[in-house]
Amino acid sequence: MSQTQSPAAGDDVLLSVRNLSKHFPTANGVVKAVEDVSFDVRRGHIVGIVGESGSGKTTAGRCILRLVEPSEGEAIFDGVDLFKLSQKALRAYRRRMQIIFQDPYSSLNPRMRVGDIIGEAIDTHRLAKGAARQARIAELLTRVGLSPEHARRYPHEFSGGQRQRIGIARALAVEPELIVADEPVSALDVSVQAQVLNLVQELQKELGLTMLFISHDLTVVEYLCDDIVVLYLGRVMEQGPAREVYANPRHPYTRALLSTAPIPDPTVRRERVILQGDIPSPLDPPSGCVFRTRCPFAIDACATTVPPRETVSPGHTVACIRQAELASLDIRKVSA
Amino acid sequence: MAAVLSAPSPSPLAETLPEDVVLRADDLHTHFIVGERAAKSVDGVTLTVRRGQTLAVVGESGSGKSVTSLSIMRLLAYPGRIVSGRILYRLRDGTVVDLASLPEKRMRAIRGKEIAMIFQEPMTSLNPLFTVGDQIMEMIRLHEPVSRQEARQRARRMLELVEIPAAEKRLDQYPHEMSGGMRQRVMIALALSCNPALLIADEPTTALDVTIQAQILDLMRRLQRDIGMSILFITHNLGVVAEIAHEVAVMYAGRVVEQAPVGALFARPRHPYTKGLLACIPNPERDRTADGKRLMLKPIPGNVPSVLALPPGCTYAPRCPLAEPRCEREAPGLVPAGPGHLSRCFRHELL
Amino acid sequence: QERGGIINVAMIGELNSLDPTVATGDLLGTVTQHFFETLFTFDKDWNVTPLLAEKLPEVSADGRVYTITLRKGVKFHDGSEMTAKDVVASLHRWFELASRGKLVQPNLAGLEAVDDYTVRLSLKEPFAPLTALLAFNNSAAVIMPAGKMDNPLKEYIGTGPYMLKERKADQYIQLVRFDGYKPREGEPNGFGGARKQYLDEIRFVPVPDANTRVEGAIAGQYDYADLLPVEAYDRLNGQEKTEPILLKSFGWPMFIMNNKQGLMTKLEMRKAVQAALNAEDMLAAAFGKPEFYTVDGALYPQGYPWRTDAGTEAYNQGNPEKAKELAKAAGYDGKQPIRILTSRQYEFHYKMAQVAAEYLKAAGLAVELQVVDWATLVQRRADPALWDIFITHSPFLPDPALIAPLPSTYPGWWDNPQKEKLLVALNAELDQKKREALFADLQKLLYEQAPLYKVGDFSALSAKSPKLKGYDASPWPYFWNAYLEK
Amino acid sequence: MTRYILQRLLGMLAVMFTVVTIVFIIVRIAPGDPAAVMLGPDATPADIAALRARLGLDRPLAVQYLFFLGQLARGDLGQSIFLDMPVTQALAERAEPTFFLTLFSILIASAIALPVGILSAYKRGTLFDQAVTTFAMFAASIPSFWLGLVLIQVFAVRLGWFPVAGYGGPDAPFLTRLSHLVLPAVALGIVSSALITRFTRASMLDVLNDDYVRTARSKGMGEFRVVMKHAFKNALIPVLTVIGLTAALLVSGAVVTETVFSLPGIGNLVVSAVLRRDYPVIQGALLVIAAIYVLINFGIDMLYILIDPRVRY
Amino acid sequence: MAAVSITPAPRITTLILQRKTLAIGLAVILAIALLALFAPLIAPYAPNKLSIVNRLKPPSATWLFGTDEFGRDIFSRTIYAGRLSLTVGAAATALAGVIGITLGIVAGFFRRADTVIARIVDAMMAFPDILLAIALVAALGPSLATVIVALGIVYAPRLARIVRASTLVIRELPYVEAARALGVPTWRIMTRHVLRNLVSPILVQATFIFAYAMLAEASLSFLGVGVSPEIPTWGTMIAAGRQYVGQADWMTIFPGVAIILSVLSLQLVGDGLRDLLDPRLRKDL
Ligand SMILES: Nc1ncnc2c1ncn2[C@@H]1O[C@H](COP(=O)(O)OP(=O)(O)OP(=O)(O)O)[C@@H](O)[C@H]1O
Ligand SMILES: Nc1ncnc2c1ncn2[C@@H]1O[C@H](COP(=O)(O)OP(=O)(O)OP(=O)(O)O)[C@@H](O)[C@H]1O
Ligand SMILES: [Mg+2]
Ligand SMILES: [Mg+2]
Ligand code: NI
Repeated sequence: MSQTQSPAAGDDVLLSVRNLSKHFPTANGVVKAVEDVSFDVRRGHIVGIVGESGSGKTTAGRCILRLVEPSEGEAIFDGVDLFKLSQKALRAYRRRMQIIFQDPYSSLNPRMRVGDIIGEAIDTHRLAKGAARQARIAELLTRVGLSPEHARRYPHEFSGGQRQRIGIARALAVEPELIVADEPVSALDVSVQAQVLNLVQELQKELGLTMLFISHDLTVVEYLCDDIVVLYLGRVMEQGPAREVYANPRHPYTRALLSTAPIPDPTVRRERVILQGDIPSPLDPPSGCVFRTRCPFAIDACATTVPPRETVSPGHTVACIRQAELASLDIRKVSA
Repeated sequence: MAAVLSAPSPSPLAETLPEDVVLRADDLHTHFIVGERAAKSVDGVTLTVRRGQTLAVVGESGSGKSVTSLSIMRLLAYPGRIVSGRILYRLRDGTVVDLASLPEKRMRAIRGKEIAMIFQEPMTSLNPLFTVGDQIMEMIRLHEPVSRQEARQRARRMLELVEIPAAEKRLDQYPHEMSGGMRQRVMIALALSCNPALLIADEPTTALDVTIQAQILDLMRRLQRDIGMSILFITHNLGVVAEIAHEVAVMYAGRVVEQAPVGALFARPRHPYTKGLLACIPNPERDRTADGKRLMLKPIPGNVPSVLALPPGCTYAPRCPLAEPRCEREAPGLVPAGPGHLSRCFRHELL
Repeated sequence: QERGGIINVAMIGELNSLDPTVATGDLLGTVTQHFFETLFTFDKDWNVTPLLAEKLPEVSADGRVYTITLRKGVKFHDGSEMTAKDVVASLHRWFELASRGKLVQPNLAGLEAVDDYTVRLSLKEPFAPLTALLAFNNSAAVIMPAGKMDNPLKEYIGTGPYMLKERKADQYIQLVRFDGYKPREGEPNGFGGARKQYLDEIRFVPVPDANTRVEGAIAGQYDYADLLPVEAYDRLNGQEKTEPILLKSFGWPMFIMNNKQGLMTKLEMRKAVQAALNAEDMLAAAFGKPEFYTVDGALYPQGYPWRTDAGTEAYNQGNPEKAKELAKAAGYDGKQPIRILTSRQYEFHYKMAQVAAEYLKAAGLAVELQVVDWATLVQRRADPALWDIFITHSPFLPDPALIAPLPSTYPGWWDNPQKEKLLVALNAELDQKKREALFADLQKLLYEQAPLYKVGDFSALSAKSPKLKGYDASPWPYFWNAYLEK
Repeated sequence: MTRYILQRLLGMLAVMFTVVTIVFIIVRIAPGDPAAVMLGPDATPADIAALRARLGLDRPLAVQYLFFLGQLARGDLGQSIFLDMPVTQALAERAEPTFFLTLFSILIASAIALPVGILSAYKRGTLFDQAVTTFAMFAASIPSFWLGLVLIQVFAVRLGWFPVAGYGGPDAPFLTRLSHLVLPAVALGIVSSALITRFTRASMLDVLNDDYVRTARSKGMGEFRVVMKHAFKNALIPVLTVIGLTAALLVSGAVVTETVFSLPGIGNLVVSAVLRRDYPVIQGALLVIAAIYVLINFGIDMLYILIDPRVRY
Repeated sequence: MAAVSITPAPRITTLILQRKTLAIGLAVILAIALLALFAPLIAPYAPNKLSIVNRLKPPSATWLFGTDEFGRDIFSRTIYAGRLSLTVGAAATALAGVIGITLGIVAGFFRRADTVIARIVDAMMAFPDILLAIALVAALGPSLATVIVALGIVYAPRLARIVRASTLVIRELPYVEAARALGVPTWRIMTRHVLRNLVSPILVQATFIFAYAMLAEASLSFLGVGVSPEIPTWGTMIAAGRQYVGQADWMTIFPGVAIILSVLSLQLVGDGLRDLLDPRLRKDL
């Protein structure tokens, strides 16, 4: 497994999302939750998706797993377009992709024993029976830091962090290649969050997992992810190798995000880009560049053209028509 | 009501509170008692808020931050009761009262006027059936004998103060017509409308997005500078603490385990829990090697104890790397551990 | 006028029609007799007496031609005068539409107005009960203006002492005094004689629930409450606002057997039922105390000229052993249930049914009670496939020819040549003594054939306000002559 | 707002349409030939056939259904078999007692339920609260006819304070007529207060825990004002729905009560129509009562516009 | 968050006994059910045994609750009537359950079916329960079976509505999504994940429907449009006793008390269950 930051062409791409769009028709109009999103996930890497609430992170993740039907685009998983599969054909692929959720409370069926929750995954894909099944459950529980006896308990007997481990064990039960983790640590306290982050890393390393890690916590993403995709109002603002993007953010939105994320160090004083106003409604997104209404650098042209993706360095693309002009303006840590 | 406040009160408490201290909770115990069981949500909180300063209270979920603030406001929900301890508060006229034992009627005059509060959930903290103007005006007219007209003027000025554009128009809007950030601004305007001396903010930005959080934090900092009130700021985000606090109190399992000026706390935490917390937070510079390899985080082992069954002795002992047998028997007191630095640890010198 | 007032009369239910010619029913007769009148009526001894007619008809010696003289100056509620033209038209209508009229129609030879005040009616064969039929108050030969006889009736214009003012279904029927009424000379005598108009208004209020009628009477809400459960007698006694009226020998309940289809077509089965039943227990269960009923098998009680004991030894046997044998003789299998159709509109029917069921069971007969509402019962009894026994009751009628279940057309369909002969003779015979003898034979035959079972005589309980004076108890209560004491 | 109104209106029409269809089906599943039932046992087959033709019963079910819809569209509910009048007229004649009975019952029920419910929510867990909860459950357990019988015995027969039954005579003044409604309204009011009390309590409990109530308290507001102005107004929204539902249901609680008290109302009409096999009346009454229910619900939806600004746009 | 509370759940009996009202309700309704079940053993007389000489006897040692107009023992009849009332209530509830749960789940899962089912449910709810029951009984012809069917139909929409609403909520929960992500087939999701989590609200609602069905049955019988009046049910008994109010009050009082007791205890049970199983459900009522 490579930790190189440049997406060398030879790198093995497990999942390639192309022009994904998801529109929800609602009583008040069409919500364009995800619009023309493309990115690649290389085998064994962790791709972080960040963005504010409502930016379409969850929707994008659910579309990829076909938990909601995408409106447009394709998702090539190991050479096959998932979006074109029939429900039946999809069943086989369900084994290869799993999801972990944010809320450790509602993601486990309160009326099922922990063993059954994990067992259901095994049963559905007929992976093991009888004693082998029990053994597998015990193994999985141990794997996520619980003990085999816990199989007989109900979810409410566990703490949030422990439940999150159960959710992970369930996902691991089918030995997936790709895991979509939808804010798996956001609901946890910092001390527990660190435990779970460590677990995720271990698993990723030991099992060679590929992950799509959804989060709004920029520090966590910076720490954990190899690549990063920044979403705003359903659109990709900037994407690229995490180190590169953090070190050298090119989109005004990414810059604002990075500059406003609180850092637990009172000695750091930063020049902050404080965005004005609120996120526009996804029912009625601004024309042109969706970020222009809050962008301190917006010009008239931003209202008319949807900015194209521009590659600024290998694998690092930005959707901003002024990215070149703004490149020289370093607005991250002014004083350290 | 003003009469109640200005009544010359015999003030044997006055001396107990240094001039520059607005509020001091003294070994406060607030329990939720249901039948035989008592949830000791706040079990010996001692903290001090200085005039014109921001005291940030941090702690993980369930550590008793909200219960502490509600105890100060005396807004505890039904089975909750202040079991013991004092909450000394210096009124604007200089008299010191013990909020823990003040008659309800006097307490009412203090709420909103002397101490105001904003809450975590901007979406639900405003009454959906009244316009924001009405809700602010209600507050003003509750404490001051002004006409509707005047109250409306004041309400408008308050909205302007919190940087809400088109304030006049906003007065007649309902909460549901506003975004979360906007509503939190309204909450702040509401809380500040009677010029309180102390503002208690219970996780005011937790529910907000980072970009909006930045706006609100910015606003609160500016308001404090301009108006000069004291703030008790509750949060679980150490990053936010670093940005806004003058002083920090760290809570764990119903107790304040450390209180110190913000710089001192981050630079040299004097309690193993605080140290553990800081180590938990991913820090790319610290946790990645130069070639980009990730290092493992150093989480605090175990879980927060249940408030229904707190361990005897130091509540942190079961998770503490420094714990010695004594820690499991004896509860340490909050002792000085440096200039203006208090720590509830027998072994703080080791840190 | 110092005798007046407005009274509320609680009736047992609502009427679906106010046309007494077309429909039958005691309730209908009770209400409509206040505004529709017949040529003849009954006096207090149940003799036919003239009402709109001047006097009883002159009957030709061969009993075929009736000459009826009308009273002069009788006014309809619309102000017009009643003449022979109206009478002829009304009688034609009766012959065509009324079930009782239809009985006579085949026998009708002619009907014409002789002059303005005389009507002549001729028959093919003599028919003794004719005047009694003409005197009856439901399925009644009431006289209406010739021009106002639509079917169904649009206006209710009669000659009675009261006229219909307003009707609100399920609420009330409001009658007010008819000022143009001309009573007969003399004193009141039963339904006959002078009819005095003391009351200003009579309101018939439908109160289907018997208990509510009792409570309403006790609370003083009703000045008269009709047909109360006799059980309420003790409660009504000694009340301040109401008092009980007991009408002795009001009528007789009967079990009609299905002579046309099913189990009961076998004589032995009918006799088995007859043997099994214990009339006394049924009466006791239905009417409580002995003062409210008489254990009597005769079709007419004491005091009627038709009274006879012929055949009554078969009554009230309560003999399960005998019944068992008879059933066996009939080839009864012990399984097929006897379907008893009854309703709760009249509580006592239902109670008797329950007692009867127990006795029949004791005799080894299977029983199935079908308790339905009265409307359904009337509907179902018309279909011989649906039942074996149904329960009904009748008042004691002035002429045996009026007894409903005797004609073979009545549900039950008692079709017996001997009976037909007796019935024809009874109708044709004009001599009272001979008619009585014929009727005795008929009663005997009835017990032999057991086409129906008479349970006994029962008294009716009603209640009236102590302030209501001048009221004479009657099976069809009438309120002319009555008044409220001021 | 217009959009909200339009939505509700459409919803109402859709429900109404389904109601009509259900009524059509119910009446059609009745065994036997309606024409034969209408004409009674004496009718000749020819008469029956003629009536069947006139009522359209000889046509296919779908055609009958359209015919039925057409009739309804003209406001024609058919002709009562027993009462010899159009069903609309029969219903109109009974509307008054039912209307006032429902109105008074709901007033009585609300007058009991609202204060009691609010107070018991406010004092939750206390003896008072337990007493209220128990009482409410008890009241909901009493059959209304039984309560009616008891009330008649005590207040009409023994004490003579109110009339036993009926709705007054032809010229009874309005007040006299209303006096006939006191006991039935009390009977219904008590029984239905149970549901409203419990609902008010539950709804208040919910609301009292809401954040904005805490906000109101943090302003230094007195408890009474907090409860009545901030909490109750919010709790009122679900409570109103229940009051509306109860009002609509009372039209039928009236079925039993009107029978016990011999009130000539719509409920009474239905029972007698069932006993008389008067299908057109049953059908008409069902339709009208369901329509009232739907209308009341619609009315409440409209009331929300006044109370709740969230539905206003 | 109650942290590491890895304590075994308390036993269900302890939980029940902790709730006084639930325990009382359960005890009373069980007592009534047992009386009804063993009626032939307990009742001192046959319920339909006439004894004309003993008409309308007041309660005494011989006739605990007195006798009726046929001299039948009211106590025995009340017990036997309980059999019937409970049977009607239980059968109607079961029927309503089968119809309501099926409709509710299907509506919750299939959008297309939902538009139809929701419409029908709304329309059915527009008819007040007694009225709809009366109409259905009138249409189907009065008998015990039709009363059960009618009440089952009347109460089915109530359950359907609750089941549908809960299904709509549950099907969006992450654990259902997790099951879908695993490829668990829809019917398995319906039963295993949705239905199992609906057990408490359904149980609670069923208890109330049981109670209301018993009340409705009594009303129908009282009005004379329900079961045949010679079958002793509490409703028919009160209807029969109505004539004797003021004279033989025991004829109405005892069956009346029987109804109140059973309906009350069922409601106590329902309320207690709601508390026990899911405090959040309190909102519903
Ligand atoms: N089922 C749905 N129907 C209609 N709109 C939806 C639906 N699901 C999501 N949306 C809308 O799509 C947009 C994107 O939602 P999504 O949940 O993907 O955001 P997110 O980035 O995951 O936000 P968060 O950080 O709050 O989880 C939002 O505006 C949301 O309201
Ligand atoms: N009404 C109540 N009844 C019983 N226990 C309560 C109640 N309110 C709070 N508690 C308990 O008191 C403890 C402290 O709660 P509190 O809300 O103060 O925590 P917090 O520090 O504010 O947490 P968070 O960060 O989640 O807001 C918790 O364990 C909680 O379960
Ligand atoms: Mg999300
Ligand atoms: Mg909190
Ligand atoms: Ni003041």
